[in-house]
Amino acid sequence: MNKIFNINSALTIFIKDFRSELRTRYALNALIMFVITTLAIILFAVANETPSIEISAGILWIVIFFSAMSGMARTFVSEEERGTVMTLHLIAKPSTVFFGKLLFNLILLFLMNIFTVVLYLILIPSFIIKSYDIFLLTIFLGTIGLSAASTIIAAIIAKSNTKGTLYPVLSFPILLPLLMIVIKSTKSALEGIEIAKAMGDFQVMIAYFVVITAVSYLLFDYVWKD
Amino acid sequence: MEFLNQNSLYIVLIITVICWFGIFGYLLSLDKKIKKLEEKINKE
Amino acid sequence: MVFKIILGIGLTLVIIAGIALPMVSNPSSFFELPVVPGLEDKARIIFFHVPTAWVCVIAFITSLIYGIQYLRTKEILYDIKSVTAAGLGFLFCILATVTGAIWSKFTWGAFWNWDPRQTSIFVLLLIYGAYFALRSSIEVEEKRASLSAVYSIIAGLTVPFFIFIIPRIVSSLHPDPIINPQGKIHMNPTMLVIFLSSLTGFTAVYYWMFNLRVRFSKLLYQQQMKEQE
Amino acid sequence: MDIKLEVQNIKKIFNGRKIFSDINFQLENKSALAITGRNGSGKSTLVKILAGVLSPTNGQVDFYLNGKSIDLQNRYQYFGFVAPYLQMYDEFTAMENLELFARIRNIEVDKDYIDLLLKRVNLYERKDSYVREYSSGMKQRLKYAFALLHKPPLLILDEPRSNLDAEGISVVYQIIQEQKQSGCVVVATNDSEDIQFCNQEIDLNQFRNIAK
Repeated sequence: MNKIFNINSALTIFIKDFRSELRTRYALNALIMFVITTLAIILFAVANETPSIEISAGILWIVIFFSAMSGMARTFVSEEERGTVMTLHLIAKPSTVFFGKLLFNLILLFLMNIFTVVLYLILIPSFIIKSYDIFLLTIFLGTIGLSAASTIIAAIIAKSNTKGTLYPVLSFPILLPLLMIVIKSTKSALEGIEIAKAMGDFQVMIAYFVVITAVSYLLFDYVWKD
Repeated sequence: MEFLNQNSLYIVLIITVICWFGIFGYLLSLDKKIKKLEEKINKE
Repeated sequence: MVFKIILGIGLTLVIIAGIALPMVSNPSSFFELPVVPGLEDKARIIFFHVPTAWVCVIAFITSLIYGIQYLRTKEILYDIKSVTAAGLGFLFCILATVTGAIWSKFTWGAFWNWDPRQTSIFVLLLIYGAYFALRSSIEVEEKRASLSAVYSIIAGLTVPFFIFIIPRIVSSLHPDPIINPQGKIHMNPTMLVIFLSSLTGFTAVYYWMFNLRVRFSKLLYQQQMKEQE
Repeated sequence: MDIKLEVQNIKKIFNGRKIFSDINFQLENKSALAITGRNGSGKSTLVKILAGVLSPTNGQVDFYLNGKSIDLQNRYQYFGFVAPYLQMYDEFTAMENLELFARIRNIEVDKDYIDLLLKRVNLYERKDSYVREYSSGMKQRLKYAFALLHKPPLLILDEPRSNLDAEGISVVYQIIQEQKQSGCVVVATNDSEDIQFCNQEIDLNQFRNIAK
């Protein structure tokens, strides 16, 4: 089977989604508000206490996980709801569509994570990063892993009846290994461990991204086509 | 009886064996019923 | 029929031997089991708990393979097989979790303590739960079959990651004196015989149940197709 | 350009229900095929399978261009498709839609040609208004521009007249006539007026191929 995708076309699909998002603001506004409300709740709950390293690292990824769950599904669900899936079928190969959507989710999640992390650093004073190199690499690798897994799951749930509620349910078991390792690695960043000692964690994250992307790419046809 | 009172492990054993017999018998009867049904449907 | 009789008698013998054979510190005859220090009679769980977990994994793999077969052939029969295996796998998964938790309460003091193997069975439970939630939310048969097959493939691929990740995060409480990581088995011959026949017996029971349910679903499907014509 | 569409033993089961089976036909250069049948007989399903949007349960559709078989993944480049259930992107203008489609198809964005197409379907004056402001008839016209954008050798039309006024219908008939000169047309319809353009007909209720 000829599955080679076209980079220009994938980029155009990404640009189309991006422009469409800027015009309609389906995901963006909701995402920003979601992050702010969640952080506000955490601030109220924590009050004057100083959360331990474990807890603050965990909470950061809880915020990221759930905001990803509220925003990432839109990429495919919106096509399905508007009935434009067939239009995309008629103008591009499935693999091209997949990479266009993956790129869009990647950028969206990146912007969202930068926003979340900056807010988190400002609002939670006890969250002090000692090894910036580990922290930045963790955020980067965690983001690409998270968007790879959430893209294919979003494509699956777009075809089901209960789109919104099912998304975190399906994503959680698949994201669990990634979440475990990024939380651990965030903890090492807070503890100020040398980067050489965290290399193993990064290898797992990279392997996770590569495996999930490769499998999604191979299986996307079956999901995309009715 | 006296013996069983002192060795509760054997009570566990008896209960487990009875449970297993129940499951086994159930599966066996199910197997027979499905076989009958298969024969009936395939004859039609 | 012969196999069913053998299975019936065999598993009965396994239960009797597993529960009733006396445990002595220096087993001299074939009908004695060694004492596992610190566990005593509680060590007998290995004959019943481990096989349920084993069947759970076997069922998961069967379901995965039939899912792949479905994607390749689009034959709805493979989907029937895949979902049947998943259903039984879910059942055995719950059995393994519950038996493990009860045992853990009396050995380690808590029903749940995120031991690596408890974590992995928890993940398996989550995957099965998500799989059935996905299936129940898709109405079109063919779509349901292919999407759930895709989901179980992706979910199945994340499982090996736990092997790399969990040891980096926590250390295990699971009784390793019996089967240690190097794969060396420290069981005396009697234990080994009982353990292996228990594994075979449980797998045979699983296969039998699987077979029955597949035949039943097939009949149901045939009937459904007939009614339409 | 020499094209051939070959359909062999197509069968579709949807949700445990057989929609049709044993559909066989061939379509060659410069011809038009009409697919007819009562509501619910599977016209749209067959059309979607031909366009490669839906996969059949059994059987296969082969497409040859100049004698060379084109695989399913690349077929989208040679097909044009119009149907009432096809949707354009609401938040973009007609012009933007067509430009995006051209770029996603990875063909050169030829503004003159797009203008020509829009003039042809009478949308040129409204080319910069958003599609969500369009009436259903205008949307249907835009779909013709969408389908002809890459000059496809095979044009597949599901209910070509839906939502169109008399003027729109005459444009559509003109398009069908021209397409017949250069390639092939498949029309799924129940309208006797549409059928008269076609030299082959398939009636899904009777599963037979009537050569005119």
